[in-house]
Amino acid sequence: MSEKRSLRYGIFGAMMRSIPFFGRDPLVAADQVTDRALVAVIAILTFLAALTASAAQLTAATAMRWQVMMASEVTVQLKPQAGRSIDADIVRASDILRGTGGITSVKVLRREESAKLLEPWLGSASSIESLPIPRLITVQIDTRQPPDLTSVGKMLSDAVPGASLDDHRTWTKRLGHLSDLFLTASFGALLLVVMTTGLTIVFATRGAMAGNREIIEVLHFIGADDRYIAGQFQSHFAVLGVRGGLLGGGAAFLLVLALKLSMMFPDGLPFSGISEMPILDWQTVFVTFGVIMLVGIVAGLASRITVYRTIGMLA
Amino acid sequence: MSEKRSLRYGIFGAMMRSIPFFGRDPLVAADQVTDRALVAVIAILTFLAALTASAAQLTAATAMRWQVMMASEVTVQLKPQAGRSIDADIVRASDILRGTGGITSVKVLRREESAKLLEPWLGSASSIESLPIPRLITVQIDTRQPPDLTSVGKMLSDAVPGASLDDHRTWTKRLGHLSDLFLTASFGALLLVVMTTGLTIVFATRGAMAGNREIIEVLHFIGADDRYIAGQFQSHFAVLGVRGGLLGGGAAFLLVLALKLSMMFPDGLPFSGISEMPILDWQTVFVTFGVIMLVGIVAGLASRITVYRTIGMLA
Amino acid sequence: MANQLSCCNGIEISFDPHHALTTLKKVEGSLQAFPYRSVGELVRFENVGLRYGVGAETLTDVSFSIEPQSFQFLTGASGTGKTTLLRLIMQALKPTRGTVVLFGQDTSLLEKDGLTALRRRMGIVFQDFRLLDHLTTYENVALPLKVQGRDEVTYRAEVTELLNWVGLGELIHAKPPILSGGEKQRASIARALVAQPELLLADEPTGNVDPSLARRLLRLFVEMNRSGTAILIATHDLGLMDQIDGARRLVLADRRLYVEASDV
Amino acid sequence: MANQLSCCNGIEISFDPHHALTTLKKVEGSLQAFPYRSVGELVRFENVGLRYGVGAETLTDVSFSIEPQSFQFLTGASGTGKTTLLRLIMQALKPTRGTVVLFGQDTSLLEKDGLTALRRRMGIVFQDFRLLDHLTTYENVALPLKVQGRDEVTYRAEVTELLNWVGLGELIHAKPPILSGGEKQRASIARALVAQPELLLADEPTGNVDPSLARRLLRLFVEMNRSGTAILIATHDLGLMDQIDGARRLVLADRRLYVEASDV
Ligand SMILES: Nc1ncnc2c1ncn2[C@@H]1O[C@H](COP(=O)(O)OP(=O)(O)OP(=O)(O)O)[C@@H](O)[C@H]1O
Ligand SMILES: Nc1ncnc2c1ncn2[C@@H]1O[C@H](COP(=O)(O)OP(=O)(O)OP(=O)(O)O)[C@@H](O)[C@H]1O
Ligand SMILES: [Mg+2]
Ligand SMILES: [Mg+2]
Repeated sequence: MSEKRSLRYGIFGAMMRSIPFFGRDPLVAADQVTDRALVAVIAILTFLAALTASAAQLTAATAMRWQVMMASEVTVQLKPQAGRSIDADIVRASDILRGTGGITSVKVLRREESAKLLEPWLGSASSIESLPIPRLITVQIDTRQPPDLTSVGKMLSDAVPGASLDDHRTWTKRLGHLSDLFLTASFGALLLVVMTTGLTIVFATRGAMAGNREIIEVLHFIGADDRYIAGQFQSHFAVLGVRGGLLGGGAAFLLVLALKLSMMFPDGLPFSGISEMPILDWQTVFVTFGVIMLVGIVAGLASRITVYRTIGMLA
Repeated sequence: MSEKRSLRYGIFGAMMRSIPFFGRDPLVAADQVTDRALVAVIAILTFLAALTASAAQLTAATAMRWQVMMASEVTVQLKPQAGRSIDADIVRASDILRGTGGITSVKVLRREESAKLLEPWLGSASSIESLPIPRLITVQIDTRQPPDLTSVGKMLSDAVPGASLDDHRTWTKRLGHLSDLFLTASFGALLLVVMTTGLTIVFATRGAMAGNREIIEVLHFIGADDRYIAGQFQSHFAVLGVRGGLLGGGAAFLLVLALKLSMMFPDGLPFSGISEMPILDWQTVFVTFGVIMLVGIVAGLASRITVYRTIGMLA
Repeated sequence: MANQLSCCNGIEISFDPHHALTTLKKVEGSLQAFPYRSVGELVRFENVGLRYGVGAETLTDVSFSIEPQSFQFLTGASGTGKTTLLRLIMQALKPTRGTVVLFGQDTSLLEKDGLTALRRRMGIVFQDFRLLDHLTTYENVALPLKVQGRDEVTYRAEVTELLNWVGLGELIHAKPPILSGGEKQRASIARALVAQPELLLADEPTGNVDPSLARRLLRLFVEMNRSGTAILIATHDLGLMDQIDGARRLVLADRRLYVEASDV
Repeated sequence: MANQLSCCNGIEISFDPHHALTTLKKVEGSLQAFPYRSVGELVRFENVGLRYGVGAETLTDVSFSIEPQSFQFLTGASGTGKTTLLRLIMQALKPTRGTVVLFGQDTSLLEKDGLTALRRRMGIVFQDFRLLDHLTTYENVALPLKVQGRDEVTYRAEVTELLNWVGLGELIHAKPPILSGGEKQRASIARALVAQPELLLADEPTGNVDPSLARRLLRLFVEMNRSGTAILIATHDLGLMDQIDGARRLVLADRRLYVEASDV
């Protein structure tokens, strides 16, 4: 007893007291069971929230990469036309492209390269020799000042019959749709989970205050004011919320790192694009700790507001 | 008072009493706030669990459909060979196929049909006329007793140079991998959520019993046995769990229906395969209510076990 | 309130808690305990010692017994262990040494089911009442019968009558938090008596009521005693003890129990 | 226990709860209330009526006042409204009609902060003690000083001394659930006195202690009264009231308050 008591005096005691919930005697009976339940529930909720947010961030990042890749490259296809020299057409088309502003490089694929791309559908090289293979030109675009692709396409097909420009628009759109959908769903899930966290804190705080109703009453009669009593509860649940948030968020962070690491290996999971990202980038950290902070802030606010509203009701 | 009291007598009263938590006087003080919090938390957990399970089921079903589709159909491709009549080759190949056991139908695509499939790569029909288009034969396989595709492929390429058999194996594998991954993740999430539910119930039950410790003590002194006291708690939390489960699961069910409905429309989301499924099939119902039942069972067990263990400790 | 006072002014009320055994009559001045016959002791302590935690013993070498239908007071200064002794009898505590025999059974060998059976033969008035706050007075008092699985129709009238007798007739549907101190105390006495136990343990049962009401409650105990219940009342109230002729006094002092012979 | 008993046998203990004002001396037989001077009333009730819920009024037309440094008993049968009257003074209840003036302030106009300030001038002994179960006896008793923001070093010795006086010196670190009934009561008395309030409200403060300890506690009240505290004790105990000469008696009966002139 006396050793424990001595903690409260001296420099060490003062230090301890300056840390919330250390060396302070709580006037409020903390219910161990409920506290642990609260931390567990909030940890799991934060875990789910952080995973969702990370997945959303990864999806968004991947989708963006793809979109940038797609937007920075267009393909021009020249179909062999009866009665025309495809090689002349290629020269003409690439000249037009080189003369257009906003295009950084024009690369003509050799016949074999084009054939290679068609191989899955037309069979292996040996039999393809005789076919009038369509030829491809890949065009790098300056994404800062891109050319008007529609007019470029028109120009090309006017000048060279059989030339067509594929700007991957359909794919870009489709991908954009998908990632938007996923982002919306993730955001909804995140919102739901954070709301649940807030709700859980509100209920826990109210429950604790209802359970401590008589103590609050006695404290009032003894001459304690609302601020004093509120102080006994307020930080308690905020701290529990933050603790749960850190636990769950930390676990999620580690899991995300582990998953990313597993994708590094050749036998890994079939997500192209993701595996090219760094394992530990500031976005992952930012997203995870953003979620943890969000949970902490929601927990703090929920507990503070609830404490003041409930004290008013109990008095 | 007297009206409320009259509920307990007569046929109606007896009926009410036979339903758990209706017309029974609980000896245990139920904490409204905690109860509502518990229902809310479990509802949200079940909601997430049911959504996860539904997504997993949809994925699995879609993947299976695709796999079945892929496994039940193989494609034979005949590349035009210099100096050979492709039409004769087609007849020869289809004769071989028809003569093989385990093949239910052999369909030769007409030239235009084959060309149509190549259109995205080779351009529209007008320019394709002149090309020696590879021809396709689609082969339906009896999935109950499938032929040995490797030897069929060998036989074909031996008999008809330029013929090759594509059994979509790479795609099937890849798809299988992806859906397995997703199923594992979903199953993990489901497990986590159900565990959380159980944990929440355990904590809530223990909290309530700790809060009612004095009541339990008094009941013991008054001559109540453990069975009687346990009965006061046990079903209470099981019922709360089931209620939360029904709420959350029901919401998830409606959301899944709404999502599926939204995919019906042409502007809908780009999931081919899903949109072909019926809106309300027994699987969706089964999965959702499976999750609800799982939650209910976990809640019941968690509360029952906790009650008996805690009574032992309190006595 | 007027009603409650008036019911203490000596009006005859007949009260039938169980099988129409008891009729309370106005007994002025000299209440008398039922002279007991020895038909096997209800409680026997043999050299019982009790130590809370690690300190000195709170009770040392306590030996005594309670006969069926006997009437005794337990007294001693505050903190001498009256409540502790009662808790040893009601099996809320196990003795650190010595033997406690209850209804002929050695309690150290008792199983859980056996314990419940024994407890149903005792009625307890706690010093701090221990009513269940969320149940009405009626439900609180009826609780011992209810937990035995009895149907409400079989005991409703009895419970109501008993509540009337202790002056809580108007507060049947009130819950403990709104009862006055004395009202709570009376409800807890009614709860202890309602099942007509063989042994009644009452801890300071009149600390919160006025002297005339205390007399009235004492009369209830005497009537219960006449109808066959052994009574043990822990109290500080000398006036109360003087009202019963022929009651034994158990006195706790210096951790030991001194039994004064009953003056019958 | 022996220690607690011995401290009631008239040994002189000096107790300095706040500023070394009080020295308790052995006063045999005739304790005497401090003759009060009128320096503005602490409490004034004017035609106060109180109705709980929708029933009849529990208190009707209650008018009285409490002077500084006065000493009075409040008595009446169980359920007549003693606790209710105290709760009106301590602002746990608002009167249904009439005016309650506290320390010169009309309480119907009181803001929340003003209420806290008033409550710090009162000490309350609750009939059901209301100690905080998770704090030690010491912490419970020190609570009124702690919530006022005082540093523990300034009151530690005082609190310990007060606890010794009420016979809880050995139970400083014990928590209420393991205290006996009388020990809880004494702790709650110590808590009410520790901040040397101007007004002490005590509800049945000796219901759970033996007569000699009751006398000792009464002496404490008298000394507090001498050092400037007005005392209002609600009790059923006629013996207790007879021990103080010059104490006023407020009697509740039939919902009304009758003030007996003090016999000084
Ligand atoms: N659970 C416990 N742990 C430790 N000490 C205890 C416990 N319960 C009681 N005590 C101590 O044992 C002593 C006897 O307590 P008990 O309640 O039996 O006294 P009592 O005679 O009933 O007193 P009172 O008349 O004040 O009710 C007291 O000093 C008390 O502090
Ligand atoms: N909150 C409440 N609601 C309704 N009725 C109440 C409430 N509190 C007390 N009463 C009733 O008011 C009456 C007076 O109660 P009070 O506690 O003031 O009595 P008391 O004089 O202190 O009695 P005792 O001596 O038994 O403690 C009682 O009949 C009680 O049932
Ligand atoms: Mg006791
Ligand atoms: Mg009272």
